[in-house]
Amino acid sequence: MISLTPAEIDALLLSLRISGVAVACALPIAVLTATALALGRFPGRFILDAIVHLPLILPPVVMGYLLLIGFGTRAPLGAWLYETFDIRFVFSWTGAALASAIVSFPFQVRAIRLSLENINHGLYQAAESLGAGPIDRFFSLTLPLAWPGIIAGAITAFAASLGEFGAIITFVSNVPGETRTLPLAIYTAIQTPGGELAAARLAALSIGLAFAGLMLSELAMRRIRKRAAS
Amino acid sequence: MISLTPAEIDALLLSLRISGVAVACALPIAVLTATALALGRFPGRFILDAIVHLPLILPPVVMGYLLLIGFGTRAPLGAWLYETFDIRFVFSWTGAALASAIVSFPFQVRAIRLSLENINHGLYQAAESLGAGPIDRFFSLTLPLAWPGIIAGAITAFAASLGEFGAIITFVSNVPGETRTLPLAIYTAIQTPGGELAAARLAALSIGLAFAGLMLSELAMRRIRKRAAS
Amino acid sequence: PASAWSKDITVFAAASLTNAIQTAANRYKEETGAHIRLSLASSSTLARQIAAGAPADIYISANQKWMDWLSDQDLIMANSRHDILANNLVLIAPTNSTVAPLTDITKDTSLLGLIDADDRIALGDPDHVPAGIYAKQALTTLGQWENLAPRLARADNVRAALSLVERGEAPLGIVYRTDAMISDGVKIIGTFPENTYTPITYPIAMMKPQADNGALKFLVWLLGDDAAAIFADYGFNAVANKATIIPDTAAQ
Amino acid sequence: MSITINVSHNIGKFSLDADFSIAGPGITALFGPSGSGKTTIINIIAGLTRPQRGHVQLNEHVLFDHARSINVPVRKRRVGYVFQDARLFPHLSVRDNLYYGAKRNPVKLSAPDQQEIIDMLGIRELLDRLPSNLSGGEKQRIALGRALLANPDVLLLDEPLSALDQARKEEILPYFENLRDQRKLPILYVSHAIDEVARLADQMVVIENGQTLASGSVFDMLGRTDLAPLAGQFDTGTVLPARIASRDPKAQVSFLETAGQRIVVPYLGQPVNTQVRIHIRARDVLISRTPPEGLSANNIIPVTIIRMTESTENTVDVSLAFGHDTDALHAGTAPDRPILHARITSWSSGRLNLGLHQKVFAVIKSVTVNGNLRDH
Amino acid sequence: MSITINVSHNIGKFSLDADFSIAGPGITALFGPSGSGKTTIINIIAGLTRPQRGHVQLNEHVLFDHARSINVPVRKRRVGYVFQDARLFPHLSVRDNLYYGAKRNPVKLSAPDQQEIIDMLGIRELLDRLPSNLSGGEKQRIALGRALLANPDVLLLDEPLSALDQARKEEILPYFENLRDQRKLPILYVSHAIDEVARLADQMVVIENGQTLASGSVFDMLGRTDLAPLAGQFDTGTVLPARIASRDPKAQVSFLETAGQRIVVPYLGQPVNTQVRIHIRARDVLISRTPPEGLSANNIIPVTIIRMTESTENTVDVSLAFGHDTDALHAGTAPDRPILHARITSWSSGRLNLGLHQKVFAVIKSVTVNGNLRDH
Ligand SMILES: Nc1ncnc2c1ncn2[C@@H]1O[C@H](COP(=O)(O)OP(=O)(O)OP(=O)(O)O)[C@@H](O)[C@H]1O
Ligand SMILES: Nc1ncnc2c1ncn2[C@@H]1O[C@H](COP(=O)(O)OP(=O)(O)OP(=O)(O)O)[C@@H](O)[C@H]1O
Ligand SMILES: [Mg+2]
Ligand SMILES: [Mg+2]
Repeated sequence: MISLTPAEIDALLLSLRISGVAVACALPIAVLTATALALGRFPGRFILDAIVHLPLILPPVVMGYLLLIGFGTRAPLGAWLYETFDIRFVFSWTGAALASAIVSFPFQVRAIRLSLENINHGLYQAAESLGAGPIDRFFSLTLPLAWPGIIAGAITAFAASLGEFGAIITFVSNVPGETRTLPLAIYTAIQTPGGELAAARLAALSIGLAFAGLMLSELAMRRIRKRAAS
Repeated sequence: MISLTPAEIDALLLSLRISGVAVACALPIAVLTATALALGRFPGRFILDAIVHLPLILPPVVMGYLLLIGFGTRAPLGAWLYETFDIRFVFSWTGAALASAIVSFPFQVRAIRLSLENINHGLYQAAESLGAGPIDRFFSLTLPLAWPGIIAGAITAFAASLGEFGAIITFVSNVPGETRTLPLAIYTAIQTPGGELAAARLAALSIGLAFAGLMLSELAMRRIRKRAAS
Repeated sequence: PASAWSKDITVFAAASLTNAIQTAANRYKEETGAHIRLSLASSSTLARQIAAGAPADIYISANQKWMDWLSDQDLIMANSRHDILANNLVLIAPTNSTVAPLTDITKDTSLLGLIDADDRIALGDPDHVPAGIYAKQALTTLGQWENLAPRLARADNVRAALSLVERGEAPLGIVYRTDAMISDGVKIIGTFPENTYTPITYPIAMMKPQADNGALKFLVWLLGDDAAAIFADYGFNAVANKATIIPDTAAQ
Repeated sequence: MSITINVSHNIGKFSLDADFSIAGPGITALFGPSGSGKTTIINIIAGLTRPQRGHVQLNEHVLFDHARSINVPVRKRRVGYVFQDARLFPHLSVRDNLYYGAKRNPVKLSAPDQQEIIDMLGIRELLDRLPSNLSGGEKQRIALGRALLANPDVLLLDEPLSALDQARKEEILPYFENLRDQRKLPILYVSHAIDEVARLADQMVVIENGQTLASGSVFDMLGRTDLAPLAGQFDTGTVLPARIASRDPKAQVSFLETAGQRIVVPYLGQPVNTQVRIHIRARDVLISRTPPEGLSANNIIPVTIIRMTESTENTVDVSLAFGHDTDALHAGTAPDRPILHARITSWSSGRLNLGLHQKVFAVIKSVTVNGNLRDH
Repeated sequence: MSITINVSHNIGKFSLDADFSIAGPGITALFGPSGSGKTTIINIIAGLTRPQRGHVQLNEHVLFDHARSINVPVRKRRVGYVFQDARLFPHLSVRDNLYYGAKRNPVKLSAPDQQEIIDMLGIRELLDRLPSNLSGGEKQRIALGRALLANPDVLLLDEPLSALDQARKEEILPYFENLRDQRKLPILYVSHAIDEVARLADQMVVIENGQTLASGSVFDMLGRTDLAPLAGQFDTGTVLPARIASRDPKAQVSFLETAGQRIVVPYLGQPVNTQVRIHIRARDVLISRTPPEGLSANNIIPVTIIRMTESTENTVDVSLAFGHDTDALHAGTAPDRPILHARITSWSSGRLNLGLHQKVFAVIKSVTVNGNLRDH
């Protein structure tokens, strides 16, 4: 294999870090949101559903712009975060993770929700009759039974994060070593006449990374399904 | 409501057409692919799985570039299609639909696959013992039982198509009335200093469209789930 | 679809020309009735599309490199390439900025000194966005590149850089003068000396194979004074020595 | 136990109007044809179905009262519910399924008690399996074990033994009796097997088409020939309380006493004076004009024919009151006199020339003795 | 029907070695404790489980042969399989579930036949429901209807009546007999209810722990007291072929003849000389030293005690050969002589002083007659 340039390694590691953090942080929220959507009956349910889908519908560039408006250091929320916790999203990799998380959020929610809706209601009744309260049931039944969906959602989200471009470049710019992920690096290469080869190398790297991730997840999934086959 | 300009109406209708065609054409293929991945046991299964995920992982710009290379009129395949069938993808709305379909394909496959994997295998056995062959089972059991996933997949894909930007602008350019969908129109507006208002109007249009679609799908889903509640 | 395209004159123009080229096209339609089809995207995207067979009649690039790239592939009508516009590079700040306007930007002007420790200067990505490439030249000439490189916010395009400054995320930005002039959210606090970077010129050319004479007529019109006036409205400079050689085909 | 249930509930076209009240401890059988509403009633008691009107009370606890807006949450009702479909948790091993409820109940069974349940159900070897790898009957046993191990305050059993073989049932039924007698656990039991019901139940509720058809002591209910069509044609009979009068370990018999009559049964382990229950089926009773000699039947009881009903299929249902003192019977001074039921063919009745008020002998082929009776 | 099955198959720690062959038409009962491998065998015959070794043959069709790599696909086997769990299609109405197989079979039942099935199962009112809105027994009936309406070539029934009440069973059982007799449909029947088995089955296969313990005619099997622990303690007995000798419609009796012995039973509709089957349970047989007089039992048969076995629980199993001609019995010249079984208490045996070779009388309390017998 051709050895990687430091810039390529930078982009690779950065992509992994950003996607990993994005998925890890978004997952619990996605699980909760999906649970609310799948099992809950509350007034704002439809609005919540719509909001979750927003990042899908709006072009990533618009999402990036909206993030800038919401989380920029001059925006009230962003300013507050910056002053109080010294958290700054703009121009930093955490911002890229935030953008990735938001853009890939709908995939996670969809997949998890689909799994949740497939759980046989009778099992909840059984658990309830055995003394399990709502939170107990959530951890002892809902979560483990929704594993296939949670994993599927996490994979899709991870893959989508790896490929996320528009929202990142708009929100946090294209700073080498800080926010220049693989897609941004590929984009940069493609924008340059004669940059095709560099772009192809980076694309191959992306693909390899994704294959490895898929392979891992496939194995995990298979083990889970073997357990739960019914 | 503020009345829409002709250009906005153009972009809206175009977006609807492109997303609709993209989802409608990709759906059958997605169902087949998901079936193969969920139920089949064949050697190339993992490779197929990986290929399906590619459009997610690669930045849309790269996808668009690859499409350009593959389907451009100077490319062998594109030239052949053009000369033989007078089909031209590049720079036409059909190309935009192709790009949307490919980019949103993974979402459809994931959702459908998740539903398929939840179907109780015992039902297939029952159907088989009652004389149903594989194709018969596919239409009488698999498809109807996977409806929730198929609808979820179609919605997600439709939403993602509505928001697709990078692949479309790279593959088919940004031609008003032909390939300038809502996201491209938003992009064009944003390129103009002071175009924020126009961009916001267009974004609001996108959101309204998506809400309407979500609402419809939610209703459809609810009816299906009521039937299949078990 | 192919037939629908052939009726019109198709112009692929760099996204930074969006407003100006649209106004020009409208005016031309009023005058001649000819319909202009515009496609606006980044110069690189457009160039690659043309190379892939896009049915463009005219291409206006924001820099020379991509025009050269097409020219190398023999996709440009001989003699049809001209510089149509020129632009300048300026230093901007948000309208409410307290940074005092600079009369001159020289080697002694410390741009770094104008921003806080963790602030960045927004510009187009010097790796590929033309405005960024020019900015890099200017900063290098001024001996400030080394210091500033790690402190840049590299935007996807000039407009994105502009909006970073408009929103105050970046206290300073380097953009084209045209962009700075049209935006209400920023003010120009300095202009980079013209000798610090290659003159910014937008080349225009006819693409091969040429569909009909209409496109050529439009190209000639764009090079004319009427068009120049429109471009001037949007802050573009006229090119000093605009070539006047009209390709042979135009005469026919 | 006392259960009072008075509820109305409509699902689709089906409307349930359950109204019965059971006093006294023990096992209550819910009996009725398929689709009559048994599972719905159990669900209402468990709290899984919230009835549209009425109230439900278990002992002193009001579980549900529509008027007073009381609805105790399911998990606070501490019911051990064995569902008609097993409802095992597919992702948990058999062991984790079994202990799911036990873990959540602060009042746990002792370890030996837990092991006893596992052994009784014969599921020790299945502990590490997943539910998907079990046979139908195995699933049912795990479901039963899961409910028992949770140490509930009331057991709701919806056909808990339907998929099990007779041998296994013989091991489980005494356990239910034991729970009732030792742990005083109230049990509601849905079953289609009148054998099981007769053996286990103290009280019986008969449901048909969502309506309570009859409810009361199993002693009365099993003698009611009008319920026979529901129970299956050969299975009415008499259930009588009896007392162990004496025992002969060498001859391997026990002598019981009921209503002044001696009954011989195979040897019972319990001490003298223990109260037991005997079940004499109509099909196990023969009628003889004279006291027969040299017959293997151990119990021959002088009785008087007090009712003869032609039933379908050329058979006659004969009701036989204990004793030959017809005067007392006629005077109505012996209202509590036990009554046996016999079902014989019309031909046989004609051949023996049987008639009302005749003094005959009931020949009892076999008597089933069902464990201890508690005080009542 | 002839079924030959000789297969080995391992799932997890369970290993099945089924090896039996059933000749002659009719109903075959698969009998065995929970987890013994009954469902696995049915699955192998249906083709849903592919055994690791061996072969399966149904009539002249080889369904599976490991050595010859034959494996007829499930849907070509045309089995009507009633699964232990109903497996209704959740997205289809009851009607669509019922007709799922019928639609796919070119050889359809006539419309009246279809309607008869629906009425017999009492599911007409459920046709527009979805399976999720059915009670447990209703689901089971739909599953049964679905298999029957498909007009299969063989019926595989895995506890098809376990969730149904006695009355409903009484309506369905004659239908199975009818299928066997009129349509000559081979039926494999898993059940834990020995009553059902004795009534329906012609052949019986007993499985335990994956091994074929015994197989053969139900006439022989039900008399085998060694299998009693499996069947439940009170349910062994004798099944005998008999002929209707004469009928008395006025007295509402029929007289049967079996092995030269007259048996009185309630009136039967069938004409004289029809072959029927009678089932005499051990628990329904009394032994008398002298021919009793004035007893309501209609059948008193002279028999000779040929075996006495102490069984558990203070009871004695007594085998009784028809007739008092002990010499013929001893000389072995009467090998086909029918044998009755009686189960009496040890105390009673001692009281009557019963012993081997004694000539006594069997008092038969009741005889169950089971429909037509086909030629065999
Ligand atoms: N997937 C599996 N993995 C391991 N063991 C299994 C699996 N499936 C079934 N078994 C075991 O195989 C044996 C036979 O199962 P089978 O379902 O044939 O029993 P059965 O006779 O039908 O019992 P029941 O009357 O309870 O339905 C059981 O002991 C069961 O535990
Ligand atoms: N969701 C529903 N919609 C309409 N009818 C229903 C629904 N659920 C149950 N029923 C009807 O309610 C009646 C009572 O059902 P239930 O389950 O209580 O019967 P069951 O007595 O337990 O019968 P089984 O012995 O067959 O289990 C049945 O007639 C059934 O068809
Ligand atoms: Mg029920
Ligand atoms: Mg089974």
